[in-house]
Amino acid sequence: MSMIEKVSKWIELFGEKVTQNKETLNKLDTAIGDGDHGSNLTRGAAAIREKAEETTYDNLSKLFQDVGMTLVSKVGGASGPLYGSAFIEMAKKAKETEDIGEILEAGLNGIQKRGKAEVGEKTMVDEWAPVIDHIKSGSFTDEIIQESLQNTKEMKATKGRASYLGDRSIGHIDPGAQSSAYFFEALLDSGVLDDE
Amino acid sequence: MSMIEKVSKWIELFGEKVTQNKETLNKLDTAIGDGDHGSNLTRGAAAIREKAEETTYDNLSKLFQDVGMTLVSKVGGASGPLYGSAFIEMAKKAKETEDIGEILEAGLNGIQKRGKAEVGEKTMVDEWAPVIDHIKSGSFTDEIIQESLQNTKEMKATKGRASYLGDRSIGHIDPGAQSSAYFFEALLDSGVLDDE
Amino acid sequence: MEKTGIVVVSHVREIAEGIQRLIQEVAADVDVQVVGGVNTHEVGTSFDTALATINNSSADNILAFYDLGSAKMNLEMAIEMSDKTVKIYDVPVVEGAYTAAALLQTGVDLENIEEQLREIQIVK
Amino acid sequence: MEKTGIVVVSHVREIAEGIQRLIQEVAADVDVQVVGGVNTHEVGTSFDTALATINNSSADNILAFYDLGSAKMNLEMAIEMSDKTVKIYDVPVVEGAYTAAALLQTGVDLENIEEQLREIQIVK
Ligand SMILES: Nc1ncnc2c1ncn2[C@@H]1O[C@H](COP(=O)(O)OP(=O)(O)O)[C@@H](O)[C@H]1O
Ligand SMILES: Nc1ncnc2c1ncn2[C@@H]1O[C@H](COP(=O)(O)OP(=O)(O)O)[C@@H](O)[C@H]1O
Ligand SMILES: [Mg+2]
Ligand SMILES: [Mg+2]
Ligand SMILES: [Mg+2]
Ligand SMILES: [Mg+2]
Repeated sequence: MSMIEKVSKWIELFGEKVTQNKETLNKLDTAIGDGDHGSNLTRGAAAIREKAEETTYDNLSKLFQDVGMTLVSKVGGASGPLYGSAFIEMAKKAKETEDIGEILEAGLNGIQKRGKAEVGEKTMVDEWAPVIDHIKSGSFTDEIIQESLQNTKEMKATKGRASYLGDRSIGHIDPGAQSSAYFFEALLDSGVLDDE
Repeated sequence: MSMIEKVSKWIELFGEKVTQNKETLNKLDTAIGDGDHGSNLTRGAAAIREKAEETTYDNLSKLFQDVGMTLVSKVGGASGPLYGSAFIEMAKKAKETEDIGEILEAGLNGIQKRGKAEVGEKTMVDEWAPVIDHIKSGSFTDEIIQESLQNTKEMKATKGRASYLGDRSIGHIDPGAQSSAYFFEALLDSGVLDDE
Repeated sequence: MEKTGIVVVSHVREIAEGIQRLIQEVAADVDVQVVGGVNTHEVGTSFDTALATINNSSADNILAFYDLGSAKMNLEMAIEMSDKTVKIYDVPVVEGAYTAAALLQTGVDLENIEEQLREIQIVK
Repeated sequence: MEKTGIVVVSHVREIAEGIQRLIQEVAADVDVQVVGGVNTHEVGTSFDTALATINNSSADNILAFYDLGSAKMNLEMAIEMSDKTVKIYDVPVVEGAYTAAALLQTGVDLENIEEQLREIQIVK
């Protein structure tokens, strides 16, 4: 498969994972939010699937850009602007390089620029940051995905709806980190990193 | 006229004054509020008039109490709880004394307890306080009423809706002080203080 | 243990109803009573409706929120006429009620709720 | 001189509409555009409607207010796509928008409005 086919597969798998795990994500978001993260992303995934059916992409940048704009418009919730900004920055970076580590790092920058979260604030950043570190250093495995996700459990939220709960956010996995874990699991399964 | 007849006259005159000057009060309240102080008090005056038509009072306390409760329920706006609390405290005091100065002082205490305003915050307190001082010291005249009212003009509001305007509240007479001036003009006209 | 609920008094009916919707999303099990406006559709608050709202609550301990100062005065008068324990917080009406509701839903005690509300206290 | 207006983005349609009513009482001549909720009646905010609301304003300078953080993110994205000058304030959505509107109505300049808004700034 070409890189663009593998990346399309990656995004498709991500969409399937969030849709299949909609209730899991909603449940995590019920504990420390408003209970809709799964529904939000499922809505986004459906919109992306629809767009993918009607478009053929010949470059990564356009694919990422469309995914980003779709997520911004369709997801609802904080994860819309956040995932959306990630893909929009990935689209820009994909014009310069096909290096997935660099592209994802641009995505992380997009998330941080949009949401102003640093590492340790119990957000999707706490999944993206360690995973990208390991991708760039060639030590990316499923264990890293799961470990980073579990690490969000004992963090206290200082961004997003969970931050309103203060200490009560501790002891719960962050929903955005969980959906990001699905994103990176899909990355592994898609074979995008196989040549790197 | 008995004291209770004179006091009834006082309140009736107050009601007439605020009703006749509804637009004046609304206009003052437009400059530094939401434009309804005249309408609020006119509504209250109508309700008091209605109550007075169906009730005969044989004691001051009951009269003040009914006026107070009516104002609380019918005036709307901040002046409802404020004028209402004044009359409710006046009702309590009127059980102990017929001294108007002491009764009005109890009324002022009610306003200050309810609204937490001190002198100088550009509220109705800035009309009640100096007027009551002069009533108690026997130097109450219409000049005092008007002078106290004018003094609110250069004050900066730190209570009520006018306080949102900060310095922009300066240069405008406070509407609640104006309606209070009508209240004390009515007091003069009613003859309540004539024996004091 | 006594139950704690929320009361919101706003000058506008839509604001009150909107806050209830926003809050119930994150506090499905919390009793949230709201009132806004007067005479069906006018802007204002009243002692009568503030008291009725307090009485409508199934809770004996109430955390109360309001938008502008005259709403607070009517709430205070209502509290004087009620046997319930009601505390008024000088915090933003939307953000404060949301915070309190979300925390109540997760079982946080009053002391900790108040600590968090103190962080968003404003002069109002 | 350029005109200044207000934009309010809330997660709930009723909150947005209620704020507009509360504000217009004290700021009849100020352009106040509001949007709340998504898909007619659900709780949420969106980039698209935030941008449309900014564009609906007759003002070139806009003071923007929001309730929860994700509304702010959508506002920021909308600002990136707009030529208008829009500043977002981290203040209570009701009390902040009310303060700004009342001050704008009386002709206070931006510097003084911001000074007063700073007094009710909150971490949100
Ligand atoms: N400022 C932020 N920065 C990074 N991530 C954030 C931020 N705010 C929220 N999130 C992420 O978004 C997730 C919640 O998404 P979602 O439920 O879709 O949005 P909402 O909270 O608006 O309902 C959180 O679990 C968190 O990971
Ligand atoms: N806390 C307060 N203490 C004393 N007087 C106050 C206070 N708040 C408002 N007022 C008075 O109420 C007047 C405004 O009354 P009104 O217009 O009827 O109420 P609202 O501001 O709710 O529309 C002000 O002019 C002021 O004199
Ligand atoms: Mg959510
Ligand atoms: Mg949501
Ligand atoms: Mg008024
Ligand atoms: Mg009013």
